[in-house]
Amino acid sequence: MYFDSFSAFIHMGGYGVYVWSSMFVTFFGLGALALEASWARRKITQEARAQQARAERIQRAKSASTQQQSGQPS
Amino acid sequence: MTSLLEAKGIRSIRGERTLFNQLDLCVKTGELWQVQGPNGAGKSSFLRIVAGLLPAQAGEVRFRGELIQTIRSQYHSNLLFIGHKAAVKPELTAIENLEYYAAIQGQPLTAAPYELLERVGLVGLEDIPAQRLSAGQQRRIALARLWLSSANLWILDEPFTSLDVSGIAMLHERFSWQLARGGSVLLTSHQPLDNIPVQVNMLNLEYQH
Amino acid sequence: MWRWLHPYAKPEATYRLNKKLLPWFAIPGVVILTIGMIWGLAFAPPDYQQGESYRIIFVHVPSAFWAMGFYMGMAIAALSAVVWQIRTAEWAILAIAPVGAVLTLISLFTGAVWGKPMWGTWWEWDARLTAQLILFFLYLGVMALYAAFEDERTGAKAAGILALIGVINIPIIHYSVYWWNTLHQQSTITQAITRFEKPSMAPEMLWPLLVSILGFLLVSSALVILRLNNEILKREVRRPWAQTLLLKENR
Amino acid sequence: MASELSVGSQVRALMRREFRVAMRQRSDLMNPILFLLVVVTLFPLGVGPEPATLARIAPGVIWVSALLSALLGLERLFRDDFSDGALEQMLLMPMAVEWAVLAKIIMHWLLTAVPLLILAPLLALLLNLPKEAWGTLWLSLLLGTPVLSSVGAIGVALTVSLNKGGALLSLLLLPLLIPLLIFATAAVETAATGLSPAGPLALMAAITVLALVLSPYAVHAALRVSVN
Repeated sequence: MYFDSFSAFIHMGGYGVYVWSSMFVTFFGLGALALEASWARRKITQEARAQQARAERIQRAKSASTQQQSGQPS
Repeated sequence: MTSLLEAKGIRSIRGERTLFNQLDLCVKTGELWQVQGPNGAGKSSFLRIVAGLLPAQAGEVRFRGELIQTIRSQYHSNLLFIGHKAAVKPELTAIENLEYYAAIQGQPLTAAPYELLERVGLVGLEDIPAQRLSAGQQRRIALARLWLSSANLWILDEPFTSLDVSGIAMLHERFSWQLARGGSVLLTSHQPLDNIPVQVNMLNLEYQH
Repeated sequence: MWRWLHPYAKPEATYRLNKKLLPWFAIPGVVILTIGMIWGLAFAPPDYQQGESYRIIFVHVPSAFWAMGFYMGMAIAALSAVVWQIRTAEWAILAIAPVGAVLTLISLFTGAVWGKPMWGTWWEWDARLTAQLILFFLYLGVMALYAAFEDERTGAKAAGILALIGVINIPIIHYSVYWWNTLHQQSTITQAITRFEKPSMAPEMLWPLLVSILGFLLVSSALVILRLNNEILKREVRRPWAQTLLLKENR
Repeated sequence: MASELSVGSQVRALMRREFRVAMRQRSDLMNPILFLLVVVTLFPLGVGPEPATLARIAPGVIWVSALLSALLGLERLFRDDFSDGALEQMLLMPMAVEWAVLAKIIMHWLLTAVPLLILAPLLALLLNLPKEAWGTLWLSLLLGTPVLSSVGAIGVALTVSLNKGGALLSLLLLPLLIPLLIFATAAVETAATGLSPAGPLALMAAITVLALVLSPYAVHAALRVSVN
């Protein structure tokens, strides 16, 4: 450990603001990329669900229309 | 039967050519009128004049006996106009498009939108952006407005374009509903309206050279 | 080599491979990056000229280095996409571009922040920073071009061609920007960094820097893999394998 | 009989749709802003990076670039609506068309000017604008961008039915926007010298109010001509 105390570590010889804001932006950027990826992943899952729901609706409509036809012959 | 819409002595000139002159039309409640004529006869222009989108060079259009220019707001809240451009936003889904039209027609989409879209044959396509649908399917989104509308007068420019047989039958059925409740329909169409269960009044436009 | 790679041109196989690879990048990446940061920030000695402010180097240099490196990676993917028509490579372009752009942004911000105590202004038109800013625009161009196409495959191909043109252009841009800069003034941050890049750099500073560079590579690669898998799933969402895989996931 | 519809609910529905459509074409919104950033970057490369030179030209460069980038994004105000028929429907809404136009202008302003206002400090930084002038630059953009949206709407409404917008639109609009440029740069420059920019800013505010009040009528008239 180069620094004598924790406060000296935070202070960075007067350059604390610069060093720590750089660190913050760096990890904020990388973190945002990771978050965005997981958010996109959730969107894709939603899309898959929507797809499944669509297929179900089509199925239901089809069975309803065939029932109607068999219910009213001629 | 009272007169709902009355056009008198309408003249339209596009460029150098007179499309029609001294054209009269009287639509009563419970009537369906078809404007017929060859390409370029001015069917669309006539509908747009009647709807108040286009000024006529001469003549006047009255709605319930009043000039449409003087009662514009009232007229337009009693009118449903669907032009040959479908006014369906390609970026939005069928449901989102309907939500918008329901809101501006004063009928919040309370009736299940899925049911409505099923009725117009868009099952399974409700939440897909309209740009990924076919021309006929986009047309059906626009025509779904007929199921949201409480307007007395429907003006439809070529409503059957790019519709298949089932779509046409669906429209016919809706027209009879509108007439039965005392509304009126004014439309253009190239083809004669076969198999329609209501009486069709014809207005023929000639091509003027 | 291409014969061996070929099965991985199949989306599902690529997805599974990526999934297996991901922890091998992500876990060591986070560990190594943490080590590099702690080493650099807390244990490395201060610089005799710049004091503690030089510690920004431990994020600035890795991000700037890999901003360029990932552009090269994107160009290689673009070349494979354009020449060999490998679909996975098309998606790789789209997976790499945002990661590269963020790395460029990080290097721009940290460069500006580093410049502040040196020059008293937040932004100086320094050759290195200016070139980096242009690199950022190149990344944005690739992403914007892709987004402009309705058809994803055409968009990916167009973006790939643009990336290739960009990679040819980068040396020219660099040369011209450095030349422009020497016409007008001496670039301080460039001097500051080249001073560190000389082999004479003290090993107590060099080692944590190298560790940070490795950490950045691993973490950024993990992010690229994550994005690549998203791109694959996005395209394959209609296929049964992707459907079953996605529907198994809990809400 | 259709139920009576309040202006508020129609405006809300329209703005909601505008926002949704814009969110589906986010790149259309981002590109003009990025264009602005690139153009501003070109100036130091062209005239040299001396801080004093840059500070001298900064107000003009930022404002001219903002004008040009605003022109790029203007067409989306009515172009798509015209081609898909939504414009006709807008003219057939029961409320006065001016309200619909105003709603569209406000939405366009929110979607284009807000990113610009966020980016403005960065541009000031890049061009080394003196700190004293930052607030004035921001204020001038805040006051000036509604004029861009509303006067721009008139230009777009006039040219929307022609299939050659672009250059023609710029030709129509740039002369109309010159007063704005003059007052805005004057305000920023006086602020940079440490004097009060209240005079030019007040003039800008007057122009903004005038543009917002009058443009809906002009746009309505122009749209009537265009849907013919």
